[in-house]
Amino acid sequence: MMPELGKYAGTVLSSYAVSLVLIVLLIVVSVLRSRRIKAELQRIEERQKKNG
Amino acid sequence: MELTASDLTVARGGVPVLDGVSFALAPGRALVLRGPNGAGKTTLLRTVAGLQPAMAGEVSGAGERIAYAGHADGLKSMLSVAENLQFWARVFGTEGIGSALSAFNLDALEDRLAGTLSAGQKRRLGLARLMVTGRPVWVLDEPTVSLDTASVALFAEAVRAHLGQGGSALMATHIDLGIPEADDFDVTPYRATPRAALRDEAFL
Amino acid sequence: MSIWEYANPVKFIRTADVLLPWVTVAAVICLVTGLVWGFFFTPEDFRQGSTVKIIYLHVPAAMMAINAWLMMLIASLIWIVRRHHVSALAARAAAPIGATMTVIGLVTGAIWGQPMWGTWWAWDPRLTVFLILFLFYLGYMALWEAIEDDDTAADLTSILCLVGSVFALLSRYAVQFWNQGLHQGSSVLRAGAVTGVDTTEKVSNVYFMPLLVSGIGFVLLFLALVLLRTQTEIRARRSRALLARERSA
Amino acid sequence: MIALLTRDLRLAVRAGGGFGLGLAFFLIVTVLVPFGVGPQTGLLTRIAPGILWIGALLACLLSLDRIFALDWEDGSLDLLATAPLPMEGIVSVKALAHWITTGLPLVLAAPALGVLLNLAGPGYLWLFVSLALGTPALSVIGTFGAALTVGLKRGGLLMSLLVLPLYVPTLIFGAEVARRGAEGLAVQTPLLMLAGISFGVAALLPFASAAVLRINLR
Repeated sequence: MMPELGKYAGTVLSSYAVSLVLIVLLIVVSVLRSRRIKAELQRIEERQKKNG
Repeated sequence: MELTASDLTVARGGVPVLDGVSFALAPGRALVLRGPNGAGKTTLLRTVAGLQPAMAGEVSGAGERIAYAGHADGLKSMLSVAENLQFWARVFGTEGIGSALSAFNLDALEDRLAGTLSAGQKRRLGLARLMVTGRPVWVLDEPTVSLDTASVALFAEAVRAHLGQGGSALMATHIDLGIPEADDFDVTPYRATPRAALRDEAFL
Repeated sequence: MSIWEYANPVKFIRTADVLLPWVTVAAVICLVTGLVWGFFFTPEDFRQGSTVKIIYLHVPAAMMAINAWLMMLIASLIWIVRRHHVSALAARAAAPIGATMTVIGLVTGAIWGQPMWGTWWAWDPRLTVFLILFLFYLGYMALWEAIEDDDTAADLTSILCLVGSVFALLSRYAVQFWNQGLHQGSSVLRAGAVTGVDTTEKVSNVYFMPLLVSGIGFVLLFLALVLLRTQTEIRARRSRALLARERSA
Repeated sequence: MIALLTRDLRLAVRAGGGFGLGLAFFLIVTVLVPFGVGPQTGLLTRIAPGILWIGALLACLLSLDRIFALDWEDGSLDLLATAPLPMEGIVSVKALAHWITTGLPLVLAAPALGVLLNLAGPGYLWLFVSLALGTPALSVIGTFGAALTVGLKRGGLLMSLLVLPLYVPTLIFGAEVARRGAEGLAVQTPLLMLAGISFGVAALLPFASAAVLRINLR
């Protein structure tokens, strides 16, 4: 399955690894922050609704 | 030309503090804003002086006719008393600082560095600055803070002289200024109903 | 029905909620297709060997690094002219994405440069410009973080973005003047140049299609992230607004 | 306007640090470089124009936060805003005062420091010219950065982060003039570009600085 990368295997693989790690990191951070802020907003909204 | 505020709404940090304020200040008159701390007197004065935009309403007869003095005196401690005054006189394109010095009893201190003055002396120098601006409308925020009785009397005298020349003064304070002929204007009834800042409205 | 309706935060959040799954799915499909196609099913270049496979990351990332800044510039202009809050928040949301894309472009470029030029880093004009662009992103984000008042922060960062754009462009010409560089010619629509094949040859070669798909994938990924992050910024802003109202009441 | 300029200059003289500090910093950077790279005169001759430009740039950066911070703290900035001066004029005068107190001494001192770094013969003239033409741009750009961060508590570091990328084109063309001059090459192109940047930012950037300052004052 793995294509023959020849003497540049390390170069190509590390490029892909670094890029994918960075992209995944960005996505994870964005999603986690989105969830946190969403929950926080919901809490505030519900509390304010309860208190009138 | 009189200074008028019509239906003015002023905001601090985007949150309205005073709503629908209207007043007129004719030449030769003084108006004293009164109200508890945090009522919005400073915000109103800064708005009238054009340092911040009004949320609603209009101010007319202000702009280039106003000399503003806030909490800070804007003095340079490394310049002498005379140099501080001369600087502002030149900025405002007027001449002669003698009368301003004597009005606030600063003649003897003329060559002292402003940094070496006491708090009350600094305040007097800050007020003397008003006289060299040559502007007809004085907008003063707590002008008599840290002044002793004698200095308050000097200040009252200076304001009276200014009014006598057809000037006017808008002041905020909660202590007696010794200017009985000034009109009082209580800002408490204009307190804005608690509501969100205008710029937050889109998010509510 | 005007486009400015989407400048309403609530409307934006609702629309983004509808769009987000579709954009995400499309982004994943394009990215996976483009990268798998490129990584597994393209031949080696006769001169660069297998390193040519880096192109499917390097070029789209570099492209998005610039496009993200352009999007921020447009959003800043909209904020200054029309004062739509969503626009300012979208610019704020895009900055970290652009910065990440810049880093990817730089890192893949450096890794690629090692076997090709024999050095990790060369002060090549193209690389240098991206380094400077990264500094601009850092400054822009730091300014957003430093200012507490939301509208003041939006105003100041917008002006910084405008001024920064002019200076980034100036830097580009300055850097080109300063060093002619090792970097090959721009490659997006002339993929032939990358492979060393005569550039006049037709663009339809084996490297171009996967590159195109991967590029579309990066655009969609950027879009999805901007939608998500802008939603987050709007919600955070709404939380602050609600708390402020609570305090003042 | 002239009153504001003379006041700022007088304050710089009285408070000390205005003229002296930047200059001393410039001197120290220049002296430290040979310790860092070794005393070979050939090497020093080659890098002298660049080092002197970097030193001047950093010395300039050092004093930027004083442009508005002091006036902001003591309330003068509010009072100036209500004075009959356009904000654009105020920021231009502030930039000019900064250049006279910081940039000009650096321009004058640079040839002397060039001796320490064994600058090549024809380099002195072009170093002087490039700094004389380039440092005003550094002051104007720095004023923009100072205006952006004026109200912030820890604005100094942030301001460096904002200003340094903006300095890149000026530095490149300025150092290029000095380098080419020292090597006896043609300097016309970078010199024209440097002049273009200086006049361009002096004409346009004060509008941005003034807008930023108004936003920060409200």
